[in-house]
Amino acid sequence: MTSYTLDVYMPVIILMALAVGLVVVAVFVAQVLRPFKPSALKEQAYECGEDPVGTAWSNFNVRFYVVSLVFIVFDVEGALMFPVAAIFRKFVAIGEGAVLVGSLLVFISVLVFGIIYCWSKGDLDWVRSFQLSEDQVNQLKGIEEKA
Amino acid sequence: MISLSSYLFISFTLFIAGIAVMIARKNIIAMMLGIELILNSAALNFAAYTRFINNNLEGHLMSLFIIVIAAAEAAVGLAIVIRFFQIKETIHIDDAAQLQS
Amino acid sequence: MSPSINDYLNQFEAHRKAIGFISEVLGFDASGLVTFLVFAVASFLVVNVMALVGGLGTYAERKISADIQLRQGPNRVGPYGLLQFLADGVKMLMKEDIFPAQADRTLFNLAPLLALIGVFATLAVLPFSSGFTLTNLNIGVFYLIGVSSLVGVAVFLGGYSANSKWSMLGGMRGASQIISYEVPVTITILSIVLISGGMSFGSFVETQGGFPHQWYILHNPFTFIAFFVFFIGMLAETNRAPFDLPEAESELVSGYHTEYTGMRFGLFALAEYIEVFVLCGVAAAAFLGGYKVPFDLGNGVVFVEKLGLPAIIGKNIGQLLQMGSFLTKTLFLYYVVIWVRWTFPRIRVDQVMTICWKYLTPIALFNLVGITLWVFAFDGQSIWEVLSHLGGGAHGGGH
Amino acid sequence: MFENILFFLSAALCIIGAAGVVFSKNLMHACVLLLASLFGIAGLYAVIGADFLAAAQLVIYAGGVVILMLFAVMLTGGSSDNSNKFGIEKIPAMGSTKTYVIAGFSVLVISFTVLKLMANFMKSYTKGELPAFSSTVEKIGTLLVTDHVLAFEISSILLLGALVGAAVIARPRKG
Repeated sequence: MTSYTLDVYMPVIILMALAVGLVVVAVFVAQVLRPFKPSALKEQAYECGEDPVGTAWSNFNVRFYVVSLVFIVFDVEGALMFPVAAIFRKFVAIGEGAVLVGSLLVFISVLVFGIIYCWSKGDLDWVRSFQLSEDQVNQLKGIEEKA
Repeated sequence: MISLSSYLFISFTLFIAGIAVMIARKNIIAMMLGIELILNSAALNFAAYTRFINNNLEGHLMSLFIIVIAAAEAAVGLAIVIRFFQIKETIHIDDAAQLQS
Repeated sequence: MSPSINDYLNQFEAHRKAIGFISEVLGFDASGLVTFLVFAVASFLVVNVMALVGGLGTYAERKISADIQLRQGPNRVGPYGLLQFLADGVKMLMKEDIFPAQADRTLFNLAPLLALIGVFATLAVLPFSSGFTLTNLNIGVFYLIGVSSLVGVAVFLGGYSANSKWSMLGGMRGASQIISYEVPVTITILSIVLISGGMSFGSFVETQGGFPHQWYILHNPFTFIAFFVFFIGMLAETNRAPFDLPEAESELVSGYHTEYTGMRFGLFALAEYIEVFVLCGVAAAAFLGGYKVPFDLGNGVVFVEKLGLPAIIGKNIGQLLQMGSFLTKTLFLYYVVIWVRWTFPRIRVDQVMTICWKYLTPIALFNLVGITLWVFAFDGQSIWEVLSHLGGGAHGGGH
Repeated sequence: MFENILFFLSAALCIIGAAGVVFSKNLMHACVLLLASLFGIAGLYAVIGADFLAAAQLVIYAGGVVILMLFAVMLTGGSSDNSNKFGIEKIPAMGSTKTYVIAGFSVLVISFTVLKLMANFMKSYTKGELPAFSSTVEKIGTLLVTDHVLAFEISSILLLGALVGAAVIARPRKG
């Protein structure tokens, strides 16, 4: 286990500062160079030439949330498995690998249960297929026949 | 400058901020932001104590599990908020006054 | 491998002497200042090279697409149209900056900044060579995953803040696509961590060798699959075709940056191109041997012993060779990314989710289990070592 | 020197972000400010040598929880409305500056009194020379599979429960 100083984080801070600097400089230079003639028509949201209707900040389908839910569970489990994975080789080398294989496999299998559950319940389908009841099918058939 | 007390001060500030958010806001999601702040202040405390007192990393593990639990809490809590919104069409806390919809 | 570029320089006598001289002139211990300067100059260099790579990326993209579609491509500005990206940059600077009237101005300004911070911060751990790595963090690859997830937030905020329906749809799609594909990518990287026994890029590369059979892509059958899982996930995470649904021009106008004009749009594009390069670099370092050069030419011992060069020159020639090796692999992957974009048709949004959750993630999990068992059973040896042991064992048994 | 700079930047980001969450009216802005605060905390972890925790904070919060929050805000209409169904703006005594000032003072006074009282009972520790920073990844990994293996496995079951529960609750209903 090697020791280090906090200097190893210096490039991270410098690079973030460079990113901020680049944005500030680019926007500032652009402000000097570019024309500025705002008009109400320009500032409209683009809706293929039509006048925009309403706001875009409205409700969205809940499937976005379910996807991000599955994601966060996998994310957290990945974060927990990383340190265990990093020491795996060392434990194998001293002959204690079976313990780690066991705990990792249990961990992964619980994860697999989760994804199998979501799969079987259809949470992973982007387009959900709904099973229509018989009445609804008959109703639809009736509409078709009328037409 | 980097000492236990400065860490405890930051943790205290975060905790107070979280409490203030939870008291002052009436929006359920905003209250959950406050809960995240509170959990983070606790995790920061654990990490700071373990560094400045015995450095045996048990506190890091506690912080890690706090982060994990916070993620699980956020997932379930926000699912409840979304379900509540689907039923009541509002996420105001005062509208959550009934046990059953 | 040295922990950072500063430690690499510190092993040279000349560098230490320079620090001593500067300390004498300034009258205080200048080692901290020199460390800062080294890091600042190196970071600045890397950022500039990356901006150039991003610019040339747009040029290469057009030229290669033209090649594939039997067209000429840009050929007016500069020799072979090489300066086209500069012309584009100037054009973007001169364009009028339009704020949509109903937009959330704070977030509208913040979104490109977040994307750029997320992408630039990942450059800190990219291993260009064993010496020229800005910093070889212990948690390298985990840090990279964490920081690059800022791009997802930026895409979402960029879509949200414009308050336009096209942007909003693109932003939601983009964010959910980026986070979905993070799952197979993370699991694949986890399996590489299992083999290499460390989370830093240094340990990734140092445990591989210069020849293809020592690379992790050919380490065992599971890693061979894992590389393709990683590559597909990488395409989707950077919103490249065939996964460019967030910015699908035939469906969503231009996706999350529909309302962005001028320099802000340029910054988003720059972030995207650099991110492609960074992820290609990660793929090269994790699977294709990174900066390793065959015959151990990279450490420069050969040049010192055989050619009689001074140690400092021999070592730096080795570094240059390593950098060349890394850049060749990365740029080859970059070429493949562009090639894929102009070859495959775009897939539908439900297919994107199906591919991620029903194919890539189960395959990645299967790979993870397979690699765990492989490392456990064969003590981390590659398939070639195992085969040679088997052959040797059979031979020995015969006698 | 650099430690102090990193510490101050992180602490400032953290506290400003937290204050922003308190005072921001817009829910979207509050989420982004929370992200800033969590980034600051990651920096603070890095300052005390908890490198793995810092990265885990970035991965789980910046990548996961904040995106989840942003999605949830979007799914519930995007904006924060202050009035509830009954038309009451807010509980009258809850929002005034006076309340906060009094509450803040009382919290400070009480906490200082309590700390002062408890300081006698608490064992004082002698702060010696702190050990140098070393990679925490391997130690954490070893602890996770030796002393704390039960917590490690149970956390996976906790997450499975969270996934199943939240998916059941949030799943779109037919009709």
